[in-house]
Amino acid sequence: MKIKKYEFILICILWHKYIKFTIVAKCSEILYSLNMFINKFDPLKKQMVQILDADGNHKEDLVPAELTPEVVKKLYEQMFFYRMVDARMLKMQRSGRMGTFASIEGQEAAQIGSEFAIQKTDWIVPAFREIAAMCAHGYPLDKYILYWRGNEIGSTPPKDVNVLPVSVPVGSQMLHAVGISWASKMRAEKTIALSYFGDGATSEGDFHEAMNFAGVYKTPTVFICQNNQYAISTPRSKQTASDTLAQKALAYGFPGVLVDGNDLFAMYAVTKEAAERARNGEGPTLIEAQTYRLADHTTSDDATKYREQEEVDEWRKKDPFIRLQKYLYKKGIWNKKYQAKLEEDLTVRVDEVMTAVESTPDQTPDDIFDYHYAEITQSLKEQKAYLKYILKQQK
Amino acid sequence: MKIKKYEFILICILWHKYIKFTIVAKCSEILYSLNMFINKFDPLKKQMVQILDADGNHKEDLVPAELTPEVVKKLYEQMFFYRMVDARMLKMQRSGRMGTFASIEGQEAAQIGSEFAIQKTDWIVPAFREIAAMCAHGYPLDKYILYWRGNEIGSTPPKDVNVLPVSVPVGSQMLHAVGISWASKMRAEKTIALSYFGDGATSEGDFHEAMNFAGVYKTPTVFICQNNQYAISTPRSKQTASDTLAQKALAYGFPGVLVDGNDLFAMYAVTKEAAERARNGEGPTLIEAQTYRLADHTTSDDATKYREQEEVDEWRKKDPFIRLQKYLYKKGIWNKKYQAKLEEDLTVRVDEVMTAVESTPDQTPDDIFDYHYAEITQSLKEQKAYLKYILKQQK
Amino acid sequence: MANQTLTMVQSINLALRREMRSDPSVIVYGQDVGVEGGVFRVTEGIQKEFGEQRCFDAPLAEAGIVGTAIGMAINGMKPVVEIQFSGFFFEAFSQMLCHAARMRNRSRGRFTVPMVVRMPYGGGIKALEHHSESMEAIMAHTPGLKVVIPSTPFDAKGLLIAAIRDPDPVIFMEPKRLYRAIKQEVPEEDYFIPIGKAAVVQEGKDITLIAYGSMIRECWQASQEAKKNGISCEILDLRTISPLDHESILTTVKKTGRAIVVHEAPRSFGAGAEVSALIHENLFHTLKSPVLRVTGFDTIMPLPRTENYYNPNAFRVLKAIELVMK
Amino acid sequence: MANQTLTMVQSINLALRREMRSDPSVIVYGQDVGVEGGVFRVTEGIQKEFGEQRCFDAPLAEAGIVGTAIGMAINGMKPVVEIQFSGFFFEAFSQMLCHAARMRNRSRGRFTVPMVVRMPYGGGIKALEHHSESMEAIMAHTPGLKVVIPSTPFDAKGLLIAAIRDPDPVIFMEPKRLYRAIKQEVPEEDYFIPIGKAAVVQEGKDITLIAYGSMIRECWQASQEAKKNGISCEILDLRTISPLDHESILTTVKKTGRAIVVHEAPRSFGAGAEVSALIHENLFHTLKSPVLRVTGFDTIMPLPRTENYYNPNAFRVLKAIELVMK
Ligand SMILES: Cc1ncc(C[n+]2csc(CCOP(=O)(O)OP(=O)(O)O)c2C)c(N)n1
Ligand SMILES: Cc1ncc(C[n+]2csc(CCOP(=O)(O)OP(=O)(O)O)c2C)c(N)n1
Ligand SMILES: [Mg+2]
Ligand SMILES: [Mg+2]
Repeated sequence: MKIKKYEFILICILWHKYIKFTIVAKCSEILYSLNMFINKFDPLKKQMVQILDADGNHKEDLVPAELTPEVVKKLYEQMFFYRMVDARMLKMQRSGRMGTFASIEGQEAAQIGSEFAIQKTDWIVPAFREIAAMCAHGYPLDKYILYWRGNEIGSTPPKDVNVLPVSVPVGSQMLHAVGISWASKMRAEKTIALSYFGDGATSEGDFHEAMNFAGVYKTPTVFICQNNQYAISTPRSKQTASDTLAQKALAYGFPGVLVDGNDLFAMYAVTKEAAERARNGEGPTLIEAQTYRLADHTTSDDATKYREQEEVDEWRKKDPFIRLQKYLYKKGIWNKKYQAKLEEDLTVRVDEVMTAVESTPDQTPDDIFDYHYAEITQSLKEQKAYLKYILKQQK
Repeated sequence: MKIKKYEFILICILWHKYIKFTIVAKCSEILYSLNMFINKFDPLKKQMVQILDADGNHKEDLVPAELTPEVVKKLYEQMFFYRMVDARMLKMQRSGRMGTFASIEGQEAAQIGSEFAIQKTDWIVPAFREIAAMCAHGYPLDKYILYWRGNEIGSTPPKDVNVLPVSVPVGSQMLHAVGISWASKMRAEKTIALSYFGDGATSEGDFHEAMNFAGVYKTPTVFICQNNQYAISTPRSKQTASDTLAQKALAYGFPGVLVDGNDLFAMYAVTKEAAERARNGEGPTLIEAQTYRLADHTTSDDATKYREQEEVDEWRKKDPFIRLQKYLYKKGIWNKKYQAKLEEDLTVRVDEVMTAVESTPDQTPDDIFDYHYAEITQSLKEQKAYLKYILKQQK
Repeated sequence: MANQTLTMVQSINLALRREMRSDPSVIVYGQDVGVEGGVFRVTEGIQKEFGEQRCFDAPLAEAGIVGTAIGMAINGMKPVVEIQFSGFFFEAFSQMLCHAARMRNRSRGRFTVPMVVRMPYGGGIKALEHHSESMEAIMAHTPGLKVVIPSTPFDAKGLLIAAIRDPDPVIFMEPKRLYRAIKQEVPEEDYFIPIGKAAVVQEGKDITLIAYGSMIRECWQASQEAKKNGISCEILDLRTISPLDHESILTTVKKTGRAIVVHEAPRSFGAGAEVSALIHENLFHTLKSPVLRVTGFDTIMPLPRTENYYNPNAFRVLKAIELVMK
Repeated sequence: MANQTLTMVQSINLALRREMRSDPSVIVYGQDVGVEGGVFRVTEGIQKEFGEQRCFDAPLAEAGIVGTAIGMAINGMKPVVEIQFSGFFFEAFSQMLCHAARMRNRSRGRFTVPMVVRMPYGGGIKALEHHSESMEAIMAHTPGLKVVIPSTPFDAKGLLIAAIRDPDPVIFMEPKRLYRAIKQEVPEEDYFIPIGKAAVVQEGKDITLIAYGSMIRECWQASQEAKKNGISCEILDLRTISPLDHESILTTVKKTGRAIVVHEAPRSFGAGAEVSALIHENLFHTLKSPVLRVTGFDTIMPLPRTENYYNPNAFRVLKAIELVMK
């Protein structure tokens, strides 16, 4: 079978919509205001929400009803897809076919679990390590990859996809999420914004201002801090002296919750609760997802310079996939054969995306100038003409 | 009697030194690590340290030993002096003899109480509403006033006075306090830095970064937030959604304390404890001094536009002077005659400072250029020559 | 509709109200702009007319104001935010440079940021330290931004309406010394002064004075003096600093053959340098004399008592005119 | 002592170590500069040699890094802080502009801020978005700052030592594309290249190419090509952007009668405008041809795959030389 790029994107979106609209849409009608986690788990006491532990044991009473084994299977497959994409990108980067990029390895549950808890019309405002959350929410995967390949087309999601492009300046994007969700609130729409950022980002002044504005204006914003323990080489312990990042919410008058970010169930359940709070006008929530960046910071980094292999090994045991496989095995879904088949199928999909990526042309000289303003200025026109002249001469 | 400007400054410093060295120096030898307030009063429960209440009743067991009635009398006189200076500045401003300035009225106890708790070698890093703290710490009063009059000489304290000049960009100066005290710590000196700022300042990103750096590096910094309930017209409730400002310290892993900022005793006692913690390597403390800005924001402001007279009246009852007068009356010190005499004496001193202020020449055209770099650049030299040429022509 | 005689503060207020009335997505926020109506009273009465939903006080955080406005603009609103003084804008500069200025280009128009950042700039009113900055060149050097500076009440209204309707982020710098210094007839109805176009505000034939904001008045005074000596000055009000109106600049200088650029900001690397370089590059052989600059010094703005030493004025412009005409 | 053949990364590292050895008040901090030795390995091994007290990682907060460094400098230390990429410096710009740049002047020398802010700038290594900015003109327009940009390993060491010993705040911008691109003999011992002085790095008689940082190499290549057509180019390396060395600029252009200014930063309101304006103001009648600028465009730096479209190069300089010489 050969699918074209656009067909592929369509399939992705449909696949995504299928899960969303058959399950989530229904569930969100059932009022999820049970309030089981937020304001119940005290970050000052380091209480962490965990439903599925590293060994694959789950707390049955806390498993959200909508996370049926079938749904979990789909989410597992989604997660696994992004891990494979990641691995492929790395391979391509090593052979010069991809630019520097930030790996997601280890953070799949934090993203897929939280994204699954919101609606298609909700916004995602990412940092730069959110391939799973962004693409699950409809950002075309080929575009995401093109961005890291160094092609501006990579920052142009389709009109109906409410996902901002990658934001590189650390900590800056949460303010946009606050503004976006505030605008929705002003128009009395029921959409919310979910913003992702890292542990390092919490040190930036912009984080503080975003949290503070959200608190004062009770904006419908869910802040998801993926605490992957490092900001490049800087460990979490050197980033801030507070015991948890979740407790930082106390400074802004709204709740913070510590969650096992490698637990798909916990991430879904808490985000869902936070999203419904936001939607109901109860204001923002800060979620600290405890996770780990299993890979280097980016492909230009070498993590062995600053952390011990034992530490990585310890966290490998907490990998979100291991526990999910155990869970799905118990549910009679996962086994080695299933896994082999899955990988085979997904490999085809990865191949297809990469073909689409590699056949996408770079931006043209015109493109460099044409999008700065709604209407190009006279001097940009002249500069464009100059560039074209030079390029012609240089040939 | 006629005292010259420099004599006057000398007297001020000596007066100040007298109190400091005879009392504080001795007391700080006695280890004040009783730890009575910090980490004991929980800001999350809105517990506020108060020793002398608005009606003049005091908690005898909490009154610091060094605050004998005689010392309190001296501090009262100091406080009163600055209120008089303030009133005089206002009068002068109204008649065009002073620039726009920020009144201290109502915040005298917060400043004199906290400043009295530190040592001469410690640093003060102020915002722009700290006349009492700065000058009590040795900043020449005439210079402070000259600053607001619009003369650059006003930002030039003498070499041995560790007080930074006024800092206008809100929230920016706390980072300097962190850096200053961090440098002391690096050199294993025992000096600390005390930084003042307002409730509004807590919204700035720089506040967050200062607090976070202080927490991570356990710098010997005492952060004093004078919560005077307003940032210009913006009430505290619109500044942040957290119940107290003190609790913001929880985000940085060090203690915050809520203090009655109109209570000289409480301000002294808590700052003392925070200063000794800092000195002993236990790191920073955030003190929220609950007080009130009785005057307009500055002389260009009209507070009646945004707040009710009743509110001001309520706070007038909590004025730091009323309760101190009652206290000193009980101690047999304060009475109307004493007050009249005090005002008479202080009027003379205010007159003298103002004479010094008004006889100080403005900066010269040379001064504009000569201090930008250790050595003036060629083009600044040329620009200076041009200005002089123009001024000559214009005559 | 009738004309009113208004100060710039009033004409800006009028522009805001008109746009808010016709476009429900326009909202106004910033420090103290609500109840108080802003420290210069530019937004006076707006909260009363439009309610707290559309005109409100922000926490004391410039990056927060600009950063949330970017989000709002992305999601369908048209925020017109106020930075209390341009000297504090740099707290928000990173948001402006990294995001507001770039979102359209990076997303190829999928996301746009139609917002206006208003701020008083410049000296001349004996304001406090850090309250008299003129840093327009810094913003103009930032690709993706537009920088507009009006010089009269009439222009302020027309340009602000244009800024609010502009589909891209506009920095609107208001010469605070002119806030109440001049009154002018301002029509009640809508009108629109295009961004990116300079205007010849006085015709002349010997020399062109190129300026903007508060310096237009100084140029005008200098030209009155120069006239006494038989020198006829054309005055070009740039109105927009970026994108700079090359055509108008070159047209007037081609005509007069001489030019002086005037601004309050420090001389080195200021907007005057760009204008000067541009003219020389294009009209080197037409020029009768090199383009001169009359500017602020490369110094920090002095405190109120001596700020007059700093500020360029009609006399300095006149001296430069004499030099160029020699 | 022996000379070593070093890259710029290594020569900067050497300069830091030498100053840290001789002056205990010199400390180095910034994001990832400690254990990791910086993302470009400029501070590699420094924490090991001097301990965590003198070389350490900062939290991810640029204003925090610069703001605390200001306090440290006021209180007797000489912080040399690193901003990981110049594109993120604007988070700290307000601290730099409001405080570092002003403290000496406002306190009449009572408080001074001897600090260095190092940062890699510019394009050419196919770095990520926001990682290739060249915003030196913005810093140069800020009174009270010094802005230094080396173009060789040798200069980098000498200028950085000068910057560290300078009693005032210095912004030290490192052309990251040259970090490892060239190796050069660098003496082990101390030497000092004065701040505020440009250098003629190649003598010539027909035209002066004025540039700095990464563009020196492009100018040199262009001059080699031009030579084939009998054009002799002088090359002036500004080394310091602010304070600009007027004298050296005017001297060389007086000699050659022609000049081209080259920089990576966007054209409009860039450093080239100042150099051009300066030359025309002073040498209008000596110039044989107007000063031209070869610069980046007034656009956002393209992403890696097409960043070459943006970057000025030898060919563009050559074309400009031909134009000027026509
Ligand atoms: C404002 C800013 N400063 C510095 C950088 C360089 N940088 C890129 S990623 C990174 C670390 C981010 O750490 P964290 O927020 O924990 O996110 P993670 O990379 O772990 O996902 C840094 C310092 C940047 N992109 N933006
Ligand atoms: C960064 C910055 N933004 C805005 C201003 C204008 N401004 C001066 S004082 C002030 C309010 C300060 O409030 P607060 O911190 O509570 O101190 P207070 O005036 O009450 O002492 C504002 C907004 C400023 N000086 N600096
Ligand atoms: Mg991280
Ligand atoms: Mg206040």
